[in-house]
Amino acid sequence: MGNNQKNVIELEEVVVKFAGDSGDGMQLTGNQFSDASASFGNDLSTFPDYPSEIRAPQGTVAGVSGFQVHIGNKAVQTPGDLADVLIALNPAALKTNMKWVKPGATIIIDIDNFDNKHYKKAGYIEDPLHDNSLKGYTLIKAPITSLSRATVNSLELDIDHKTADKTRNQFVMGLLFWLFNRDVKKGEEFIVKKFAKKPDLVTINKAVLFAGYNYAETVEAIATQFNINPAKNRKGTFRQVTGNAATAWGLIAGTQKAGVKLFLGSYPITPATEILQELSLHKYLDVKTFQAEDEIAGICSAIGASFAGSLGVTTTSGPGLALKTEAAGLAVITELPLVIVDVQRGGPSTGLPTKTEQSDLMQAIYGRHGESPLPVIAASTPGNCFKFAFEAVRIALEHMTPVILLTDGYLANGTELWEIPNVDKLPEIIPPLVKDNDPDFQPYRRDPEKLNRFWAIPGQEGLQHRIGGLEKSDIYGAVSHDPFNHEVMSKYRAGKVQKIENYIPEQKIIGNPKGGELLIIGWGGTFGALNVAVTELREEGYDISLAHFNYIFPLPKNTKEVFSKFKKHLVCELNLGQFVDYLRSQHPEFSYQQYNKIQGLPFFIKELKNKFKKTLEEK
Amino acid sequence: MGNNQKNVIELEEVVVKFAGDSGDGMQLTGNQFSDASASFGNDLSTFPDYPSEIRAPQGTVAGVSGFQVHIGNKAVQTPGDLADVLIALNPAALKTNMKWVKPGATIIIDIDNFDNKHYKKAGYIEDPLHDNSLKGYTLIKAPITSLSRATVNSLELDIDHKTADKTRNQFVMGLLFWLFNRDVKKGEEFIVKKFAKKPDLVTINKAVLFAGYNYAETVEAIATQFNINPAKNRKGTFRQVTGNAATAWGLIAGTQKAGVKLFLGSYPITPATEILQELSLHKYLDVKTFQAEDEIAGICSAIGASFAGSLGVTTTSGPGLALKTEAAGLAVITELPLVIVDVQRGGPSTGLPTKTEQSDLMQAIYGRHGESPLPVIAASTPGNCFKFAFEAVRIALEHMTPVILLTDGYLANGTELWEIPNVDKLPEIIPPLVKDNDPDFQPYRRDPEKLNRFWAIPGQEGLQHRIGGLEKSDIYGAVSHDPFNHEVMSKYRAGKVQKIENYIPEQKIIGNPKGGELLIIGWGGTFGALNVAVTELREEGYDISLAHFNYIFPLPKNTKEVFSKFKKHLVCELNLGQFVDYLRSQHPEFSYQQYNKIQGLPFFIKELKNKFKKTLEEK
Amino acid sequence: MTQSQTKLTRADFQIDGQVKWCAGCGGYPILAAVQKALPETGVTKENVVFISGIGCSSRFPYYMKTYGFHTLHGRALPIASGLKISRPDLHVWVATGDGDSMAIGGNHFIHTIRRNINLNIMIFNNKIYGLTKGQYSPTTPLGSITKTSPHGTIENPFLPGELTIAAQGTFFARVVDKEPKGMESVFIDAAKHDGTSVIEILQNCVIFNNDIHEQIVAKDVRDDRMILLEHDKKMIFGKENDKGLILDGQEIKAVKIGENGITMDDILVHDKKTQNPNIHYMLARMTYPELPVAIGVIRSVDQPTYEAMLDEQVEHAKKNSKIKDLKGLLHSGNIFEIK
Amino acid sequence: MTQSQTKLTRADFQIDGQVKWCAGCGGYPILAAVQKALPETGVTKENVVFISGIGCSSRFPYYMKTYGFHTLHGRALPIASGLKISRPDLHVWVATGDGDSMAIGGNHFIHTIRRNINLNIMIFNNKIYGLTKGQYSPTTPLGSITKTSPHGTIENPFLPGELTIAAQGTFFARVVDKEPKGMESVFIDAAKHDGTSVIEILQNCVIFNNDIHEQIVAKDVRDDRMILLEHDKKMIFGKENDKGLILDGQEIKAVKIGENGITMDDILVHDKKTQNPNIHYMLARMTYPELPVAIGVIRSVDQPTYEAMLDEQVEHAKKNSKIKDLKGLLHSGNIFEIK
Ligand SMILES: Cc1ncc(C[n+]2csc(CCOP(=O)(O)OP(=O)(O)O)c2C)c(N)n1
Ligand SMILES: Cc1ncc(C[n+]2csc(CCOP(=O)(O)OP(=O)(O)O)c2C)c(N)n1
Ligand code: SF4
Ligand code: SF4
Ligand SMILES: [Mg+2]
Ligand SMILES: [Mg+2]
Repeated sequence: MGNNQKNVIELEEVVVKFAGDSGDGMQLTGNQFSDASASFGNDLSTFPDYPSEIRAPQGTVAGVSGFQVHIGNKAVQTPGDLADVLIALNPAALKTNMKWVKPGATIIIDIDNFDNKHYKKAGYIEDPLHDNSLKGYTLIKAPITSLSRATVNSLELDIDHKTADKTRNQFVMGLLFWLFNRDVKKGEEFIVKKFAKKPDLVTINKAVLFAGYNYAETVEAIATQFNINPAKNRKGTFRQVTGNAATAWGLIAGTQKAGVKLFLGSYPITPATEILQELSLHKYLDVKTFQAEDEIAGICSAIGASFAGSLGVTTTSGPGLALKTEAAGLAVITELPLVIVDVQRGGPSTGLPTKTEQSDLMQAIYGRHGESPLPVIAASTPGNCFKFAFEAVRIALEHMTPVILLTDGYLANGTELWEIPNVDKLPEIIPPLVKDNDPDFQPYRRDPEKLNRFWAIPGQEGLQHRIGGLEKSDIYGAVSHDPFNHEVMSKYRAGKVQKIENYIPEQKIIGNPKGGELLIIGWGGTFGALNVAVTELREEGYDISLAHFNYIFPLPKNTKEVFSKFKKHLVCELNLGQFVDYLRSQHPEFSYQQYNKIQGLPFFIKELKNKFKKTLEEK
Repeated sequence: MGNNQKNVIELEEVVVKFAGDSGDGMQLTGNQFSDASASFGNDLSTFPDYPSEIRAPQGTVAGVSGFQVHIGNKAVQTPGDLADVLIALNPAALKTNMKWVKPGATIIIDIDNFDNKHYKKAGYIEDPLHDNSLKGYTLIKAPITSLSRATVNSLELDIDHKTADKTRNQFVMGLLFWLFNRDVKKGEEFIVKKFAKKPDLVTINKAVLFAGYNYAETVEAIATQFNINPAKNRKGTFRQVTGNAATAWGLIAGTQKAGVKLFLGSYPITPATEILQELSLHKYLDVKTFQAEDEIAGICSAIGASFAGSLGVTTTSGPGLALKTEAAGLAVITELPLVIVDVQRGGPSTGLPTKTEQSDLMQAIYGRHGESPLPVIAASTPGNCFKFAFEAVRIALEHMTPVILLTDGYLANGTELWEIPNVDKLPEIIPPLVKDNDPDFQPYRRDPEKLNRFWAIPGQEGLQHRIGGLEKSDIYGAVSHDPFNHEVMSKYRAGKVQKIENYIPEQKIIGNPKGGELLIIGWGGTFGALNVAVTELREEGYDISLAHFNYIFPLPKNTKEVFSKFKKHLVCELNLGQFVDYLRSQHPEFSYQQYNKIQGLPFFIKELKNKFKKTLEEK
Repeated sequence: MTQSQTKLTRADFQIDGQVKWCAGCGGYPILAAVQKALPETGVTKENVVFISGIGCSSRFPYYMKTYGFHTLHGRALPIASGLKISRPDLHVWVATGDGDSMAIGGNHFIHTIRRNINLNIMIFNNKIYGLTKGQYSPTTPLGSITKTSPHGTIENPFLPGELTIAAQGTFFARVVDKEPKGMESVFIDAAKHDGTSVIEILQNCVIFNNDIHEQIVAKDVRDDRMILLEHDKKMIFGKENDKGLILDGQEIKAVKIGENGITMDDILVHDKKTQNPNIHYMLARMTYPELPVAIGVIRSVDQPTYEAMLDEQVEHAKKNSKIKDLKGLLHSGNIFEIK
Repeated sequence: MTQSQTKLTRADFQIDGQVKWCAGCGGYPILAAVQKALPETGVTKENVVFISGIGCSSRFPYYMKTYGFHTLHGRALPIASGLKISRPDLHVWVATGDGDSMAIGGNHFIHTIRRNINLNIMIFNNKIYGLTKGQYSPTTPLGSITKTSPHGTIENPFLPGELTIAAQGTFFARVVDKEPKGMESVFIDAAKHDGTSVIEILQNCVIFNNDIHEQIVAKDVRDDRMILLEHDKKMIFGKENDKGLILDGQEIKAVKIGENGITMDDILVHDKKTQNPNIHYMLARMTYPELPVAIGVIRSVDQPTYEAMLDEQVEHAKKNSKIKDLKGLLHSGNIFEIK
């Protein structure tokens, strides 16, 4: 097998999109495909795309759920703009996704579902297979449902209809294994592992996998196979990871390195829930999770835990962050360590809850009453959510402050092939603890460098003290209404956060560190797309560089210096211009241009490149 | 009486500070004094100053409560920097207030309370009457308590001790009547009115009033009387009004002019509570107030009322605003009228709850998740809280949007002598209502000019529709996850708010409208102090003008033009620089200097003038 | 309240578009029952408003051809309260989930109830967070394994009826999504009740908590594990109608009629109208297997509503206030004419 | 838990600075009683933490020489919960007001209780918002004139005990600020109870709601209008100890012993330990003038705490997890070695 191919084309990369009903298990199929690709040595990036209804009526456009996988033999940094291969299990899936495929793409449909009834449900007026709309595409009409069923039935195992139909994924998988010229054994292994405890399921799924593979090999329709070689220059131990899992693990890593326990107080909300779910699995690592009655109780329980000497963490998305702002202010004035993770989604209000956006930035920086400064950082790839969750823990503990870590739906649910870090080599984190009975301890005495106060923990002898939301006197921490003390304390709080700039890396330039014509400025989850677009344009000879920010407030110390090396500055964000407004207020000396997209979707590389070229051309 | 004065000095203005225990009724005495002043035709401004404890232990510094009154024969715009006359009922009151009196001020103390016991309670180490610290002041040691008691006792009316002691205020009042060379009849009238139903109280208070008056006239200590003539150039019908009362009345006026009912959903919080209290008194004007279980229920009930065709209003202070931000976002996406009043106080967190500050600005502008634009306006004097509450109602209803109105503790509790507006001459407000069964009605069809949607109200026939927090399709208002629709709707929401700039007045310049050297920029409650400082400096010949903002977001259309007329721009605020950062992001072409104070106190005119002069001198 | 002239039908309340719950979701029969019950309550279409929070259940207003408002997670009740207080003429229904009403919305739940605002609150109790895909809710049974409790929950669940009654509720009923007739009749009773009506609907979530109520509502066991309460009738149950409830000291007990000397006379009569909540509290708390679960209207007592008392105060103020208008208000107190 | 070696005294818990409540505030005797009770609970100073929300009552932690945290209005309980769950070794007390715990904090109140987290919650029930100067609270009697209800309140007040029990509370007691001995002994009982202890303190606010409890607690009437419940003892009251409580059908009734054939044998015995909440619910709800108000420990039953169950799960996971450390976690699942 795998050797008798007719016509194999070598590809650097390919984007495959799986689409079907919400209940069809598209995410699972996509994951299986990407895991298989990883095991063949490809680099990859994935992104799911699902509606806000759980399972809107079958066959309707509202119910279509998708999963996009981008694999390649060079570094893959985004799930890809448009698909080379689309698997559409029904007409609604086809209809929804035709605008997201490349011209000439290969489209595999389950022909069993392409009948009048399904067309109508999907809202088609004409039969898309006969109205010329698919002209120019390579269409593969596979009888996926019927062949899967027939295969299962032939085994005479007394399998019910529903279970039989679930094997369709394996048919698709078999087909793809052939299409990508891969050893189908890997597919077999996956099945054996997944259904380890259910031998019947192993049997039927294996059979259907082979049925798919053989169908592809046999049928005339598929003339070409693709071959994507293993990624070069990437050595090490890798795994797929979503941003949410990486965030959870980064939090664990940070607290372990600090020698404090991790306490998560949270309330479920899309797309942040998986962090809570993930952490609830790791009690054996001394992680405690508390599913609170609401977001306010979530953050408050975390503050209580921090007061008691754990690191309190709370995870949420925009609407939840809104609810947490009052309590965040309490953490600011009491100067307790706390990590707030905001996985941004489409707003305002409930907005587009399953879509991605970067529109909580202003709320993160400014969304508290009074003068309430706190540091804000942002992760930029699914994998580096680990690194920045770790950073959030470090900053919170070493500087005694609440920290907001921004990720987004795109990072949270997307995956990349991530090199597993060496836990032993992660830096130590040193919280400013106090010794029992320290005669010099005062609740608001400060470290002269960082300006943080020290952390005396209930249970410690001789350090009893009281903190709270009323303004406190410098050093001694008594309730104080003194006007000048308030000014002193307000400035300490601001200064403490500003001084974090001395403890974070300088801003890097991707491209020409000496400067040049155009600097692209981005932050957070758009890194993959911006980086690819800039890199490709540089390869094409354009004078363009990228400064992509992970440290938002305070900004890296050299930000002004970096900006001043370039003539033009284009700030790209998935919102209506929040970072650019913030930059204007912080570094008003540059005249920023802006490029914004607010469609609940990530940037596409193509649209970025177009915009960048235009910006370069403009006088 | 009142004619046999020894030595009368004519004054343009005078600042009197009343200080005593929280339970001593200083606010009442102050109010009585200022009402009397008003009835003599003086202009005035007042400001209370009280601790966050209700009645901290008697005689302690923590328990001192104060009330400052500034009266004059020219326009009085602030309660005054420092006092000309201090009435200190005990040593703690003296101790707390000595830093707020002018050199050479007249200090009236209740000598009965100046003994060792009281000194100790107040934390004095040495007797302040004998340690030379009062040198240079005119000290009047009046036996206020003992003479008041004696006066009451002499009436043989069987009055208890507590009640007798309460008459001390009238003793002080009598003393002041004499000191300010006023007809004591006015004081009598006040007493008769106030205790109308309690003849005994009339008798004793009157007696003590005269006792105070006569004491002043008789005793050698007081050598000089002051005379402040009625204010010139002010004709009309006036009353004292606090910012909170003016806000409440402005809300009533606005809804009446719009023909909609007023619904207030609120939760008590200092210093906003009085708006709820005031509105709860006016049910006869069809005002409904709902004291909710928390701030969130407060704003949500208001949103429900707005959906149902009333104008929903919610009132709060910083911590409450933080809690309301999620719901404010719902009002943004559903495009319902709503007024949110934020009476700012010292932050962060519980902060300095009874003190004033301007530090909720960023939260008001940016403190919501997603792209959630809403207009923000600010009142600038106690009296014009009426005007801007009215404006908030107008903008909310005519533009179908939530509006944040910012006031602050200084405006809320301070008073000015306010010219009562002619209700009939207030402008009409015209909400975009829909006719029953209008066949063209669609929930998200928009007015082409203002971009607002229309307001169809439950109960109206043939207009049934559903709104909600999920993104909706343009015009039709169906739930929509369409990427391009989201962009369109996001831009409509932003555009609608931006377009309000066409429906607000242009920014005015106080001083030289042609421009000049230095433009002072302020916003909200600092108007009085900035205006006086700028006006005085202009009179002294300095090239300085003031642009004081009431419309914050959007800014008046001519803002840039106004700024560009001046060489230097100094932004003055009671925070660490929020408006200035906002201006930098909106009009980055100017290089703003900033002057900030964050002490829970208003600006003093003296410190402003110093700063302004320095700024003018700098190169 | 405006009453409809021509009799409405179910179709008057059905939307043209799609209902987007999962196939088999308990939401569908509930929706149908509401659409059938509404015409029986004598309302006009334009005077009915549906308010909801966030959750699968809270999509409800989108599926009703009336005025509707899909609000914020947990906040349906204060929004509905503001609406009803400002417009007592409207008929206001609230659709909410167990999470929406009792997790994030728990405070509004008890406060709305104690105010006795005339709202009809339908709690879709599927004992799980549906929309966020399967985390435990405040009604999830102790020990349940869910996405956020991989080792089992460690929280005692709320009983909605218990909370309702302790928050001084005037109306509480429990119904089952599988029983259209039962739902319709209770919805009509709730609509007629002048005060806060809380209806707990045992709803199935096929995707994340399938068959959670089956232990009680399954066809073959339901007669023995549920008891249908009817006002003024004996509280009897069982396939053979041979079991009943008696009061034994401080406790309700289920007994077999004819056994141990128990006769029909010993069986309690259901009185939903008694002001004293003690027995309603006990009935609402009955859980299987100790006792059958009570279905139907458990409590329905008359008490003045918040909005009626407020309107009375408004009318009273209008009649008695010395100040009559805004001008009068602005000129009240100390006024200074300066000439 | 760490136990103190040398016996502590009241002075160990007194601060050096000023207590800043109004003269005559009910807060003072409560503070004294807590400071006297603590040494009896065998704690060490450094293991005691006081948490509060915002309100006059919530200034409490500033007045105790222990660890303390004055938090946000309404949020004392979730903060205390996080603290206790993460550190079960600490002794955590919560000081809260009727507004703090039952207005803005109502949801946290019922959720904390159902989780049975071992906190000792003192509710200073002065039936008013003190700190904001006199607005009605959720416990203010219907019809009361306050700063925000100039025409009288139109809301049914909560009874803290009723809510506690309906939220599946394991401990509820009621005490009076005027009775130091009663407070001390109940505080000690609460400290010993392993689970959420709710103590309602009838507290006087001299400034904004003076004498609100006098109708019940005034010296001359108290014996007839309050009943002190003691475990395993007959529920009798009255100046002459001649009245008692009986159960009459679904209702508790107050009777005179010796009249109408009632003898001591008919009088109920108080059993605070019975799991069945029915009788505790009724006792907690007793209000004057129908019945005497119950004082003392009404309910105190054993049930596992949230933090104990969680710690068990943690221990179990540590023993049984195949993955043992972070490295193992990162390498679990599908790993690809690329060479
Ligand atoms: C402020 C906020 N927090 C959290 C969420 C996420 N969320 C949406 S629905 C829901 C729970 C739904 O459970 P339930 O109310 O029982 O409704 P069901 O879906 O089961 O009908 C949650 C946690 C949200 N939308 N908003
Ligand atoms: C978020 C927020 N809302 C409102 C307030 C204002 N506030 C402070 S204490 C209080 C009520 C106090 O009443 P209660 O809890 O009964 O305490 P008491 O003062 O009577 O002891 C209110 C409304 C606040 N501080 N924070
Ligand atoms: S997830 Fe459950 S509750 Fe939600 S629509 Fe599907 S079946 Fe219904
Ligand atoms: S206002 Fe009332 S509760 Fe507050 S300290 Fe004074 S007496 Fe105590
Ligand atoms: Mg649910
Ligand atoms: Mg209170």
